[in-house]
Amino acid sequence: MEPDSAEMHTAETPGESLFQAPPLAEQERMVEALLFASAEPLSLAYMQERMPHGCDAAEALALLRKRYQGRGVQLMKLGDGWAFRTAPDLSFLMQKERVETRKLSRAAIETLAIIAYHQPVSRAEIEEIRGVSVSRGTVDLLMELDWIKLGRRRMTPGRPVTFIVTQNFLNHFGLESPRDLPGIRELRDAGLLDNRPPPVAMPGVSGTDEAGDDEDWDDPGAGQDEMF
Amino acid sequence: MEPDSAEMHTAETPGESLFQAPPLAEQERMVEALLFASAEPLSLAYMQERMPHGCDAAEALALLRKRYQGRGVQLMKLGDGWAFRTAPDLSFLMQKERVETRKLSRAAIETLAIIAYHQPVSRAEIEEIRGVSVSRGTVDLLMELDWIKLGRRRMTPGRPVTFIVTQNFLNHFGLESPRDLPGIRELRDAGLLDNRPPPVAMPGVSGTDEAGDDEDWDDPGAGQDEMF
Amino acid sequence: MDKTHPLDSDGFGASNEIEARLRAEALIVDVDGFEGPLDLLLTLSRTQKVDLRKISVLQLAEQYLAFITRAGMLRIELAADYLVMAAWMAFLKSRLLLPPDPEDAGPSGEELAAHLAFQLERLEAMRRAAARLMGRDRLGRDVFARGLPEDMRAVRRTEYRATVLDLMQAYARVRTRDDFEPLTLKRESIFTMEQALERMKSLLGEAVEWGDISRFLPEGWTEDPKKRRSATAATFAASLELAKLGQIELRQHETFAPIMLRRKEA
Repeated sequence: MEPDSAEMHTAETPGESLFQAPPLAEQERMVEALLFASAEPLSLAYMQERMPHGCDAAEALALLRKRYQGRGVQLMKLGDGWAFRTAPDLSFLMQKERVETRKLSRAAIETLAIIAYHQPVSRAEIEEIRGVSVSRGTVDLLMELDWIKLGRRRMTPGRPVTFIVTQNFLNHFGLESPRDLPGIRELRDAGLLDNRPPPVAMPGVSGTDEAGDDEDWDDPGAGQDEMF
Repeated sequence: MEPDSAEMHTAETPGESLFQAPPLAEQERMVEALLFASAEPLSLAYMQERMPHGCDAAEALALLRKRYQGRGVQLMKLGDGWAFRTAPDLSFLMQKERVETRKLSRAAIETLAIIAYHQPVSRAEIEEIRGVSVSRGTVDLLMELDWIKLGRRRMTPGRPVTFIVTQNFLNHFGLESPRDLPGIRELRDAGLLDNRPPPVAMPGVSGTDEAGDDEDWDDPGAGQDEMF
Repeated sequence: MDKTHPLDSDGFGASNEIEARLRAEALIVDVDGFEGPLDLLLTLSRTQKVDLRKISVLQLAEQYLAFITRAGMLRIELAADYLVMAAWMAFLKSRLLLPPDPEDAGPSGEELAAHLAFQLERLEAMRRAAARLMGRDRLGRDVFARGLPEDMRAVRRTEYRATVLDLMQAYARVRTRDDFEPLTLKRESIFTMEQALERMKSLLGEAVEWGDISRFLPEGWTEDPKKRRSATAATFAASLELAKLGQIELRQHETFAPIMLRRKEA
């Protein structure tokens, strides 16, 4: 025992038995140390068991809890146990934010583009356009970035969900509406579309198909449902 | 910020800039939270850096230290850092937290003490004091425990390496600095920490051995294998 | 050092007191427990029961030499360290006993003795310091750190960079991908054998009587000659496969006659 506490002991319980429980202030110190050092929340029963005979862990805990009210750490009940935790308003001190900028994966940007151009669009439709399946992770990421969200279900068999872009998407890309996205023809005119002529002898993938597509794509806002 | 602190803020610094440092009571809470959150000692500079602009970590820490006097946990200066530790008089409660440490050999304990009290000290000097050669295992073990590390080479012929104790050593033994080692002052006053060379070639491991060893130690590129 | 070597008590002078003899035996039995000659000297010096500063180095030298002699008699192999120290102690003893040689410029016997006393005192001081150090309130034994540290979370926020341009280029890439894909086959008019096999298996139940294989062609594949050709080939290949599995029988009356099939009875 350190001198202080021994003094307190004598002062508060003069002439009493050696097996007298320590004064409450001392018990409070014990609960404090126990909770501090433990790697997991402690139940009242556990603390009671650890403490010398005659202690009242609940009372000591109540005192301690009061003492830490409004402090930088707080005594919190976690499940059956008690533990010290940083005050929630100070959690910013525990965080060191590191911002990493990363380029969206090709799958993600393509999926996003398809949703933007064709919304509302179902997953099956996205897959048909991209020619590959859309991974769950890609959709999750775009959702998490708050760039896409669920639209209305399609009134077709199976009632598939559809995706649409969000307001946040428009903010991020500086668009007022998805209709502002240029169509294929405009992209081509702007030189954004690789206009290489297809290699020789490629029957089936002729210009006529493309022309047909262009008509739809010129107005991304309108009648996209009918595109599929 | 929680309501309390926001109020305090307005109360204490009326009409002042938004970038005003938080009130000292708030700063004390921050230091408290930071120190509670960490098992390792934190330097003032580290805390200062974490805290909002304009804070004075040292002042806040002084307040906090006072607050925890006589509590079940205490604020201790350990080397360059500060940390909360349970009060030593309550160690009896903490049986479960006790980590079983490997029992150190007499050679290891003595070597550690010699390094602590005589640092920086070369291997030859340790051997001169103990009158026996220092085994490589002993040095390895103390290094592994992160209690000793290499200091600067001696600027004497052969440029022997020296050993010093680490921050972790101070941390483990609850020391603020090597100057606070128990009894170091009396030892120094009694001349027992002097480096008193033997009058002539005394037997044992002193003198002659050193020259031999130093040749190995002279090569900074040589692996530690050769060093011991 | 050989601990198991039987101790020959006759090796000790019979005049020795029993207590001293036991002590000496303990020293020898324990000789490999010593941390070198200095440690042994320190232990021997304690038998003088005086302050180390007032120790009689001459007496100590004699004690040490006696110890080494006894160890030799017991044929205990002493490490070279101990023997070197013995030689030196003999030298020290002679220096302390003989009057100083005026020709000799080396340190006097007193100086050597003083240094030895200093070494012993220093070693003992370091032992005491080590004990005090180890007796401090130690982390993890007497004092404890926070058991549930809240780690400084390095919150890694990933910001994804994408511009409208990226978006448009991605879209353009998707929409024009087909243009440049030379090896995609148009598969609308191809009926695969797998498809035919599946279809036939589902229809086998009805093929109890012999029937023309063309009955198994899928609907909508009989008009367009291209489609019909593919469907016929696939269906034929599939029926060969089924015949091989023993599930159907095939027959053809003559070359180019219709191929008939029926389910094989189990």
